[in-house]
Amino acid sequence: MVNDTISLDQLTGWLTRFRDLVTEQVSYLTELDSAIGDADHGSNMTRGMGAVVERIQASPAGTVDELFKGAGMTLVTSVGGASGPLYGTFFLRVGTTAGPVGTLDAPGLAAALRAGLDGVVARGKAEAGDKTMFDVLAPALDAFDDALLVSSDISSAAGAAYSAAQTGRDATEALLARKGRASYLGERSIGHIDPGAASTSLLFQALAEILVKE
Amino acid sequence: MVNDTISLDQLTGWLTRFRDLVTEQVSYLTELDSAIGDADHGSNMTRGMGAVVERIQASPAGTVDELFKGAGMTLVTSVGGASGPLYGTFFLRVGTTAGPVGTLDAPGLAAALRAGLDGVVARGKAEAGDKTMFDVLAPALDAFDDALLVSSDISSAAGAAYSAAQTGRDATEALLARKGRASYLGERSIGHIDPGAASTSLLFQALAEILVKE
Amino acid sequence: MKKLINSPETVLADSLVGVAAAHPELRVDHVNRIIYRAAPTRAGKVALLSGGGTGHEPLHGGFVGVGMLDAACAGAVFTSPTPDQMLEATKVVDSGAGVLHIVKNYTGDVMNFEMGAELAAETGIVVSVVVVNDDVAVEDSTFTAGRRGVGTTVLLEKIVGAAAEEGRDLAAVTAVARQVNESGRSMGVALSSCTVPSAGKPTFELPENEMEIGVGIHGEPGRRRVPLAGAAEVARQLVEPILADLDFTGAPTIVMLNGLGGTPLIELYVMYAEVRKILDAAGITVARSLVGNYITALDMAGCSVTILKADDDLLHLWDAPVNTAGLRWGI
Amino acid sequence: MKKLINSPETVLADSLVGVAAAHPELRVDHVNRIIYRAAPTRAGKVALLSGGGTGHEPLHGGFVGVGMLDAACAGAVFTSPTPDQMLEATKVVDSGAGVLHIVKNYTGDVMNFEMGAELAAETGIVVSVVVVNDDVAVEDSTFTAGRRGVGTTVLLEKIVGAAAEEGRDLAAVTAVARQVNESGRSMGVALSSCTVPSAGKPTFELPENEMEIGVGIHGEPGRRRVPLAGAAEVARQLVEPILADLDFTGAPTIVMLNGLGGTPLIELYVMYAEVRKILDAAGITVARSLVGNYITALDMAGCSVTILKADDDLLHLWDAPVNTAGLRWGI
Ligand SMILES: Nc1ncnc2c1ncn2[C@@H]1O[C@H](COP(=O)(O)OP(=O)(O)O)[C@@H](O)[C@H]1O
Ligand SMILES: Nc1ncnc2c1ncn2[C@@H]1O[C@H](COP(=O)(O)OP(=O)(O)O)[C@@H](O)[C@H]1O
Ligand SMILES: [Mg+2]
Ligand SMILES: [Mg+2]
Ligand SMILES: [Mg+2]
Ligand SMILES: [Mg+2]
Repeated sequence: MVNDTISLDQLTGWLTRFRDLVTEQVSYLTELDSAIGDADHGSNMTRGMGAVVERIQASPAGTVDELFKGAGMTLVTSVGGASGPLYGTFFLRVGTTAGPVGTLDAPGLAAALRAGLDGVVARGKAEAGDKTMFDVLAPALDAFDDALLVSSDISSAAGAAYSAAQTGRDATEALLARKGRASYLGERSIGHIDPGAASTSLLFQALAEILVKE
Repeated sequence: MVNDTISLDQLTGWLTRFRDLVTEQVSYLTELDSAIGDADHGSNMTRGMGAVVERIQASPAGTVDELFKGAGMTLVTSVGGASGPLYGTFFLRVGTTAGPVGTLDAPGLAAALRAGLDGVVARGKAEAGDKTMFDVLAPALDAFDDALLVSSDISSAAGAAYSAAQTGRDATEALLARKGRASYLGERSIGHIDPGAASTSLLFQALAEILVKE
Repeated sequence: MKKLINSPETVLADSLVGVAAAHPELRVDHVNRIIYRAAPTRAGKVALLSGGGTGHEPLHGGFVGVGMLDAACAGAVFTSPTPDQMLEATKVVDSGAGVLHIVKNYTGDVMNFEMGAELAAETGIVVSVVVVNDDVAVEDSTFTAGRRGVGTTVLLEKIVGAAAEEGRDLAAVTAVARQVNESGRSMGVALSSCTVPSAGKPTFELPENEMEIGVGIHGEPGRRRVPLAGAAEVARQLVEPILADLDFTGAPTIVMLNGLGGTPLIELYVMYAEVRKILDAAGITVARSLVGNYITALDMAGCSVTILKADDDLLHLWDAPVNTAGLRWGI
Repeated sequence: MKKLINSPETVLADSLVGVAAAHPELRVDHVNRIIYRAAPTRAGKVALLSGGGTGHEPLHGGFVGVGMLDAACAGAVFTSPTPDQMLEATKVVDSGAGVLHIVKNYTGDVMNFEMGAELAAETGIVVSVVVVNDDVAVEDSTFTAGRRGVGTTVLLEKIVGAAAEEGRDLAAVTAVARQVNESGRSMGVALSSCTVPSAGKPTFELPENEMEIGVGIHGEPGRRRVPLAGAAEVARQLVEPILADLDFTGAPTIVMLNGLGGTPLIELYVMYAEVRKILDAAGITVARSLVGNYITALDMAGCSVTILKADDDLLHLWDAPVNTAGLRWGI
């Protein structure tokens, strides 16, 4: 069966699953951040996504834009650090672009995610190879778009995105950081996976998983 | 051969040998003080006796009282803590009682040492069983005096004193401290040898050794 | 992890309760996690707002008070506060004369303050910003995140606080802030990492015979790991890159020897003695000194040196009365 | 051992060089290891002298200055200074109005100050002595060394310093000192020992899940080793023995939450919050608070609580101006 749309419920499930994954991987994310940052990425993401899901549960969103704008605002106001504004802006833009709808079709989702990426770039000025979450987000969305050229099945596009995300995440290991905290380490940033890249990979894992599940 | 006198040279050798012993045992003394005190007895004694021997070498004493008063003053002004005034007063009284002589006979040495002990008590108010250097000094001098009742040989009296000193030192292990820093530990002071008792035992070891050597 | 806390999650909230209890001259907004002076901003006085992740105490909350900051926003440990905090604080402290945001140059702090300032601007408040980037351990480049903001932040908050207290306007106050930032340089060393409460263990392990040179204030590794050395040699490794970066001769300087949280004062004075020997030899005039824990990294053992090239005006502002929990004189 | 020092033997001398360089308002006698105010004692003012082993910074040298001590004698790490130092300092600070010796109750300190006072008395200077013994962790008995002198020493030096500054005579100043000592109680906890430089390793090892309750300020083990607990429970274990020892109700109190050297300020504020909750519940009025590192044990992690039962006079003296490296306000 081809899933060529994604529902508000599924999108809500995506965020919930992302919360679960960052919570499960809290120590892993923090260990990555210990090596080249300040040892808080796991707790930042867990705190932020915890607040997002709490908010959703307390007052479920009626439309896709409401869902993601709420998530974005919650991240912006509960995380702080670099990841708060970046993930926050990502979801805010996703919401704005998606609009007040109940369901997204494949191109609609792709456009929303792409707007999210643009927001991250506008905020953080990261470029490819800077060793940031950009290095997962960009190739994952490219893979998502490419998959949609072949088939409108969101589930397999999400699978392709997740696969590209993992590759992108692992590729950050060899990079010298030019943005964020890891850049202070210079050459010593090489040899470690970027924590934000790892959490962004979890974001695509969550999307792939909730679509497969159903 | 019976040694019934002790010369200024021998007494100088005593102090020098004591300096050597506390220096060799600096870690041991500090470890004892780590268990029930503040981890400085080794460095206190080494600093103090180092200064005493330096002073002696720079300007050798002409008489016994000069030797010990000089040693006592040096300890008082270079050690601080509890051991500075106590060892300092000990040697000051030894010197005053010995007087401006070049040699001490056995009773003369016994009387000088006894005066030293009295000085320690006057300064520190320690009683038998308080778990202090008193618990070595007092039994060692008693053994010294007892030995002299049998023979005027200072060397064997010093051997008896050293033997009593070791017994006294080891006996402090079972005591509950009532004076000095170890008393703050209450029951927890039990089971550890008192550092001052250990250094005082070295004092008698030094005396026994320099008399045997010759 | 051994800490005097109730739980990693409540460290910030609990410590703010302590701050409120200890300092009646401050007012703590526990919901928004903002520390204010108890008295509102005097009409016409430019307000100074700073903030940052928790774990650098006394920075910034300890520098709120007459002669320094008007408010400080507190984030989670090592995590910038959020834009809504900056918006709220900016609204509260503005007396109409505008608000200067003092931001340490970290991606997170810069972005969050930026968003906060955008929101504040929408309400009509005039906000001016200074981004402190004084850490010579980090190479400066427009293609990277640039230099970290470290020790100079302390001196800047004091000096600029005095300028605002004197009644200088927002442009003038901002100019002083820029001058201080451009004239201050810092470099740090760590003998140990720190333990972030939520991480539960030290951010990195450092063997007995090694130290990290070029660390910031987040318990992170530094630029390089080198053999542990004596105070004189450590001082050399800190001061030389500072002097290589800016010419400090021919002007009075303010020198801060700052502890990173786990190093006792006696070692800071030992280090200060060595720093002064190097500065004396280099012909640098030290007009004012500050030795102590002012901008810390939780329980990290180590220190940093900050040297600020001053002038008569900056010295005059430095000497002006200040009454905060962390710095106080003349009042 | 990881310390920012040149060598264990030179820590004290090197740190005094740093103190002299950082504080032009002080005068350091490097030969006798005494820190003085730069200005001589005002004629007719009772002089205050204290001192003790190094490793408790800012105590005592950091409390020399207007409104507190006239001089402080520094001993080796954790080792009382020597009588000749006390004699020299006593002679220098006496303006004819007499000198109060402030001695913490440790056998070494008491004996060395006693000998110093004897020598000073021989030169005709009137010396009065207060021995601080405020540590409730230690049972009080005339058959033992008695209670240790800990946190109350800080409050005493401030309050009595103000009394002397006001021109009260030696008897009155001594009476205030006695009153403060009798009204102050302290209790400490350690999460780690410290490393005495000459020993080169921690005085004792404490497992991750244990703490020592009832420690003093010399890195020594405490009265008992207990499981590590949260801040609220630690506060209870510190405050309860203090309240059991003296009735603090019905009077304004001054409360100090003191760090032992290796614990960052944020934890001290967390602890202070918990202490205040207990005091509030017990109906005890806190009039003044002090949170920070004031009487330390090198790099020991932990803290102590001191509560002083005050009255109008003591509060007035507490609030009086003070200008020292470690405590400063109103001037
Ligand atoms: N300028 C930037 N653009 C995109 N991502 C960034 C940028 N700076 C940092 N990041 C991402 O943020 C992550 C760190 O997030 P986090 O640890 O939560 O914040 P902080 O660095 O403030 O402690 C990095 O691993 C990186 O992926
Ligand atoms: N009142 C006293 N009388 C006799 N000896 C004492 C007394 N108090 C302490 N001592 C001795 O001093 C020793 C400690 O010396 P030291 O460690 O150098 O000084 P401190 O205790 O000041 O650190 C103790 O082990 C004990 O033998
Ligand atoms: Mg981080
Ligand atoms: Mg000792
Ligand atoms: Mg962070
Ligand atoms: Mg000692």
